[in-house]
Amino acid sequence: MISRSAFPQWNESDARARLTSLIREHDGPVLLCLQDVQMVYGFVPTAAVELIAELCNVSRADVTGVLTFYADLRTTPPPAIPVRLCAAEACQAVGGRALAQAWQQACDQDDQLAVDTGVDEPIFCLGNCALGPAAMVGGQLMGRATVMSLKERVAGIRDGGRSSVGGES
Amino acid sequence: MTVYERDLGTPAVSAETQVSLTIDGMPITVPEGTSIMRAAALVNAAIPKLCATDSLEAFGSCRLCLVEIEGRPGTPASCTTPCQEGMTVNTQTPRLDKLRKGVMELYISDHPLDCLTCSANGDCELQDMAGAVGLREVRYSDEGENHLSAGKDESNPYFTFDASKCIVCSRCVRACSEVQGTFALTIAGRGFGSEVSTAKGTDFLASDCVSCGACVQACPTATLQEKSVIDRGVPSRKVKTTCAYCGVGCSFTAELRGDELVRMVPDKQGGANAGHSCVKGRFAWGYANHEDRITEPMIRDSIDDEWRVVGWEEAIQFAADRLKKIQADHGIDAIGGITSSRCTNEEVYVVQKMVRAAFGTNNVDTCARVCHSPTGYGLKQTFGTSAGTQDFASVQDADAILVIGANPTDAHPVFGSRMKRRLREGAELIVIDPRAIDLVRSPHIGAQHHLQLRPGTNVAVVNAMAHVVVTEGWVAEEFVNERCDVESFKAWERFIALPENSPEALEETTGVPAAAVREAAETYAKAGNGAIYYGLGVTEHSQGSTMVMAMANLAMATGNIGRPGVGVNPLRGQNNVQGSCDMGSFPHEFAGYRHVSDDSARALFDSAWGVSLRGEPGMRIPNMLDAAVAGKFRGLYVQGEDIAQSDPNIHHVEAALKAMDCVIVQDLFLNETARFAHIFLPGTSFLEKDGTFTNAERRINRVRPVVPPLSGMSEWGVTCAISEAMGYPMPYADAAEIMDEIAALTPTFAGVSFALLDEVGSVQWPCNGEAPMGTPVMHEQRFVRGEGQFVTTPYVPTDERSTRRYPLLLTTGRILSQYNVGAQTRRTENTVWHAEDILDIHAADAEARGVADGDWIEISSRVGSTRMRARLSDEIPAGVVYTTFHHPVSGTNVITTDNSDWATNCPEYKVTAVEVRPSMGAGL
Amino acid sequence: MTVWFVPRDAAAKSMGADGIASALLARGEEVIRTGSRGMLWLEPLVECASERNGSRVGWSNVTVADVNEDRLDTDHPAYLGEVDLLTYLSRQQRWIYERVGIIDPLDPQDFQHHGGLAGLKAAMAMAPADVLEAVKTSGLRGRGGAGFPAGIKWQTVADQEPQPLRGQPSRATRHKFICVNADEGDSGTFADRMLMEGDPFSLLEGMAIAAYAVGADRGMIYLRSEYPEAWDILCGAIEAARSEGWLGESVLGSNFAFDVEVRLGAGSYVCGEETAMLESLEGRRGMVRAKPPLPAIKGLFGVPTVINNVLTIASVPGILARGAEAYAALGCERSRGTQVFQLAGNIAQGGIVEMAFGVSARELVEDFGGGTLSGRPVKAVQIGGPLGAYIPPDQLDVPMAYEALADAGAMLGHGGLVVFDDSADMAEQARFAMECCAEESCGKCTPCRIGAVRGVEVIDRLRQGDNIETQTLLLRDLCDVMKQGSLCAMGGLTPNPVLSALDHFAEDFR
Amino acid sequence: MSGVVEQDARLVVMANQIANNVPVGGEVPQQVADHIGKFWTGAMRADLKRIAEHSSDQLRQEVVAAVALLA
Repeated sequence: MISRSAFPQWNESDARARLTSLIREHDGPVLLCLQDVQMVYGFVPTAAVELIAELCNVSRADVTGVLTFYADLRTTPPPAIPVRLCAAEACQAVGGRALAQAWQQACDQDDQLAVDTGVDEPIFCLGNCALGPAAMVGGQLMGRATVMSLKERVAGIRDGGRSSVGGES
Repeated sequence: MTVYERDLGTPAVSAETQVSLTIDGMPITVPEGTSIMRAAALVNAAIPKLCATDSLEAFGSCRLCLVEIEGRPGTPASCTTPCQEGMTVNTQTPRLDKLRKGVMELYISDHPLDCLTCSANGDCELQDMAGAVGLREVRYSDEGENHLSAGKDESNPYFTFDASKCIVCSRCVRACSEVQGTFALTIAGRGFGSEVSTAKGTDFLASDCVSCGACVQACPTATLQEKSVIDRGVPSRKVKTTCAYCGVGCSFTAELRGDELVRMVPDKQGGANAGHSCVKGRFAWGYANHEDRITEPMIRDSIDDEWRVVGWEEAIQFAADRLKKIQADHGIDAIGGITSSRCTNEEVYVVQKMVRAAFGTNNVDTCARVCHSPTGYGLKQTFGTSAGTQDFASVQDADAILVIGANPTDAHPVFGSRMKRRLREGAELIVIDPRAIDLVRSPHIGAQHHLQLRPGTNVAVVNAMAHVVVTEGWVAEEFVNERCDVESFKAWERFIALPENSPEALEETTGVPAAAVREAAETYAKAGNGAIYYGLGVTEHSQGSTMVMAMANLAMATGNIGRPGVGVNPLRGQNNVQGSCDMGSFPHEFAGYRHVSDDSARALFDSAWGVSLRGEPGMRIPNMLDAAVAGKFRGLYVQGEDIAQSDPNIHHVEAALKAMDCVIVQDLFLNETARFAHIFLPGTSFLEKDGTFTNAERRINRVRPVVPPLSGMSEWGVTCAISEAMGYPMPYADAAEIMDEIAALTPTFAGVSFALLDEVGSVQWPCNGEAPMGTPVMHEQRFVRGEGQFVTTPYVPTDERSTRRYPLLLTTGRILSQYNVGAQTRRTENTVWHAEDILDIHAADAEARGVADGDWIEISSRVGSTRMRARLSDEIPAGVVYTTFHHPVSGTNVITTDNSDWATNCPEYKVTAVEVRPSMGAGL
Repeated sequence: MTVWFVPRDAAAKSMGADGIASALLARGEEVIRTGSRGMLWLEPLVECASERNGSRVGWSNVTVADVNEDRLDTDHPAYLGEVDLLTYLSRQQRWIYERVGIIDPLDPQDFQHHGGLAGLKAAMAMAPADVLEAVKTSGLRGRGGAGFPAGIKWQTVADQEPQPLRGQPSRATRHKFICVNADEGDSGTFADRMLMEGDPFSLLEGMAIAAYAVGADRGMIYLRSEYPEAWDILCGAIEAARSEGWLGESVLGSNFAFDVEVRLGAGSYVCGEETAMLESLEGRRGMVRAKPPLPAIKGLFGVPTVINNVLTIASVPGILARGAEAYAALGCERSRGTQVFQLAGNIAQGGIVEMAFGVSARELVEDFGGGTLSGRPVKAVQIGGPLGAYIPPDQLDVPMAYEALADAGAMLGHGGLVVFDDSADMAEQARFAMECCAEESCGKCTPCRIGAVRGVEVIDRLRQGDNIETQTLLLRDLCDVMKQGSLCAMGGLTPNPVLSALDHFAEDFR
Repeated sequence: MSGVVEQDARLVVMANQIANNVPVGGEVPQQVADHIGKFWTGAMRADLKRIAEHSSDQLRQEVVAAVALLA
């Protein structure tokens, strides 16, 4: 979920060094390693599966099992500014479904927007249930989201600035 | 006989406390911790189940086994709910019926409705359970989401994976993890998308799968199924027998359809394997019907002539005449025989009897000469008996496991899996090996200590460990004082404490850092139960026997003998190495390891056999070959062994064979030795044999005829016929009679009979009046020889040293999918995993010689040279190269030397000074 | 000098709190970032005091323009006056949340000044057995949903010997764990997040007390990845607590060693189930484990483990500091102490209400919550998260307590209330419950793995009017199989919202 | 090298190797004699005696001494 906009190319020796120190400090490190790889590289390339298996002394199948279990973990590069709309009950109660449809329409009409934000992979609850509909845009939480505010936030992040409503501390 | 094994659902539990409960009104008492499912099965209350099987820990996923417990809410799963004192359980109620039917309805809503045409029809637990819960219709729409179009993975040569039939019970995944310990499988995805999967981007063949068959065995549907069943149909009858590959000696049920073998299924009651198997025993039995099989006797006057197919009578008479003529011309001792560890105890026994009684000489040896003869010597000297101390199950109680010169995951895979299970539970592991074998580091397994010694320095390393034990004060004084010969201990203690035996002093010799030796010694001495397992990396050295005694010393000094979890345990190479040695195949010993000079033993055999036996030893195999080259030894009976491939310095072996007047080869195939034979007697595969094998844990297992002998004669029958033609009849009605004679003449076998084995499955010798059901762990109260004998073990470097001309040390080993010289496995689909022998070489050594990964190289020693391809490997240190000896084309033994163990002449296969050069083109 | 208080709580930030803080800083003001007061409809709620610990006045829904144009005065229409006196807050009985919104979550001094650490100090002055006794006396029950008495769970762990981690040699170091379940995945709940973001030290303090009581040496917090702000704050708090000597080899200078690690989930609802959480903490697939063995006996990495929810653990320091009896005096029947209720969904005044057990759902929705945000009539309230029942308005007088809710066919869950107005389609909500289960099922047990997918399909057919009676019967049968046959609460409770929708809002299914 | 010479050479290697490897602490010739007595054929022992008589320089001192002890 914690995402960054620009990711370096996969580099096995860098990854090996990072993961080795991570593994030294933690018990049961497979998921941590996958998360770390994704944090650094944006996604988990196949080469990482092999490397994590080797370093954690587990099988490649073990790593595959973990990798495919968790919705956060991805095996392809992420969009530049992922937009994820909360699909859970509290947000449904204040128009979450309508927002999701409207957002889909907006993306259908604006190729750049669609490319920048990727396919909306619904997320179940962002913990902002009193201020729904909630959304996570480029890693930033939004409350009372509308298509307009989402677009503004995307534009703000794309332009490298912060939109008028908040941002990371 | 057909024995259907009942599946009790969850594994047995051992506990001191027993609990009593009532299930469906029936009282039962079980060990605390036993699942309700298992208890119910024991009172024959049929609880439906799919994800549970008693070879795997309870999982609780299928939810068919729900039960009601009085006084408790809900419907807990019986597989994961332990019995408690006073519980009242109901397994059959209307509510449970409805729930189970509901669960089954869900299963079937995502399963093909093709039972009648399914290859598992009649052998499918899903089908059985659907019937058991009375499912009649599926109310869910047939247009719902499903996996019916999921694909098949047919990459494995022996089984298919049909995902459309998978019910995601995880039994395969759990079997691969819990039983086999390979972790090649996982569930990928989650929820409805969950699917059995190998690692990302691999099919079964490209995955880590070792094709042990545990997943196939565990699968309750047709998802993972043997191709042979798909081809030939579901089996209709079963015969229990014993695998004929390695020294683990797994029990199998041969399943047939008519007279056609359909599959080999590991036997859950098998004392050695407890339901597990490896790729060889489980699948690689196709050689038994291979077109290369010779099924008719053949003879020829000279090895330059063509073979002539003849009848049995003619072949036998021809053999007897030739042997008699040699004896007439060159003396009684000019002929001899070699027994095979691949043959049954009964077959081996009659060959040595024929040599001793009919030939009148003690010139009989066995192929164990070239593998475990130092074990026999070393353990007899120290403990008093030529056998391993433990049963396989003992490893489950070990706290520290010391593996020396063995590679169990490849060479003894089923035991390797047991060991890995214990290691995953937390036993500490010390590996002493030049190579980083799988155990050093593989998924979920890691050695705490890997002493990567220079080949040939075993004794130095173990002496150094013992030095640490003695000088640090870790000797188990009480054990030594009570159980061992104290004088010999004191002498050994003085010797081993000498500064020259310290890890520091030996560091340069062994290449192992002193600190690593000290830590390993501490782990072994202090972890609790320390168990030693070793293989040919110990015995096949010029100090093989010394090393066996060095390990025995270490075990006695630390008190690691005489109870479960400890011991000194040889991992025997072939299925019946132990048995062939037990049966009196050595030139100096009668059955039961009694020296031929022992007058009372000889008198016993004299009177039983009605002959006068010789009281001095005969020739060992290398002595026979040397004498043949010298023209003094001219006739040899070789039972099921291929000495022209498996023995060292092949050029010398060939010269010896060529020099003989009569070489009789009894084998399945025209092997390398048969090129020099005058008489070829077709042998029987293990599927045709009736007898017993004795595995590495002294376990005597029945080998039962699954199909009749293709040659029309049993092997022991052929031997008896030759003996008779030589003038000494050995009239046995059947193999059981041979065992009866063995039992009558061998105190450690006194209680053994086919009848007993058929009744109890297997026994471990000694099996006699003192131990009517056998002896899993030896030396419990006292050593067989009385007091344990310490023997000083000076380290003497081998003559085989790396020189400027031959700067590398070659060591050899086995790989999982192939077996020894490959006569069997090369005639199966196993070749997909290992089609050729390859030389492992360290990158630095390769670079220095201009060798790249995959290049053809020439490897030469002072006795010969051969070619193979190279693989750059970091599993071996620089200065060492490694290969296997499974393929005759690579002729590894062309380069191994005549060096051998000082005490037993076991060849020094594990150390050969060599040089490696790039080579053009393939093959010889 | 004037001090400004601006929340750094994720909900406040989602409404622009960071912009306000930046604007204030840009004007050279002293700004303290706090948690949120829990009156989320007022966010960004900015407070101001004449000195750091003085009484605070506040303004709601503040904009950057308000700051830049210097409009934050008593004349501002959103001026709230003294914040502590607002009824929404003053009516509450804050025990767990007493410091949330007031202190700087990462300032150890601020924490101590407001009573922090008193519980741990009190506990460590007692024998561990007496701490266990106090927790038992307090009547504290697990806030994760199941409501199991915390003291009894702790006692079980205290009774076990520490063990080496699974797969390690018997000679290896032996451990017990305190695991905090901060995988607050239920829609409509955010109290864990706000507590962690507003007063993380109290969680660490509670963990240390638990560890002291049961003889544990390691703590783990399993935090869902959807909470990046909480992650930052927890990591900072752990570091600060270590340097204060509250965690580490020598807690408060004693021989007691305890340290805490926080790990992130990776997008799996079922990992909120305690055994799946353990699997995930061990770095594996978040598959539910069958019980027994109980985690208290074989938990994280196979060693004895206390697993409690954030709010359970955060209740503990107060129990030790103010006395178990004071805690037990709150609440009703066997539901003792306070519960942090969360008002969410279509509600005018959403946020946190910490009250003793026994307050009615109606008081929460109507009095605190002010009815729906849309102003339309309430159609249903889902209590206790996505696995809780949909309650029609005429049943809202039910007291919010474990037993009373159970009697009413509902459950407390994690204390969340999600309000729907009359525009909601309850058949769609029922379908969503199945869909969510299908999406999030770990896939281990059949009723959940296949049943949830079939549930969606059956409801679809129902909604198409296809053979309604048969399909309704099938749906009820399926719910029965899921309820009684599932391995864990997820499959087992998914029928709650489905059946409640079917029972109370049958007309929506035609 | 003829077969007989080769065979003699092997016996020399074997005997010397035994002498070199027997446990320390005992009389080496006696141990060598015991070992050879237990595991060698009469013909091999006779050959060794012959070698010891004619070309004892190939044999270690202890082996020569052991030959004298052979039955």
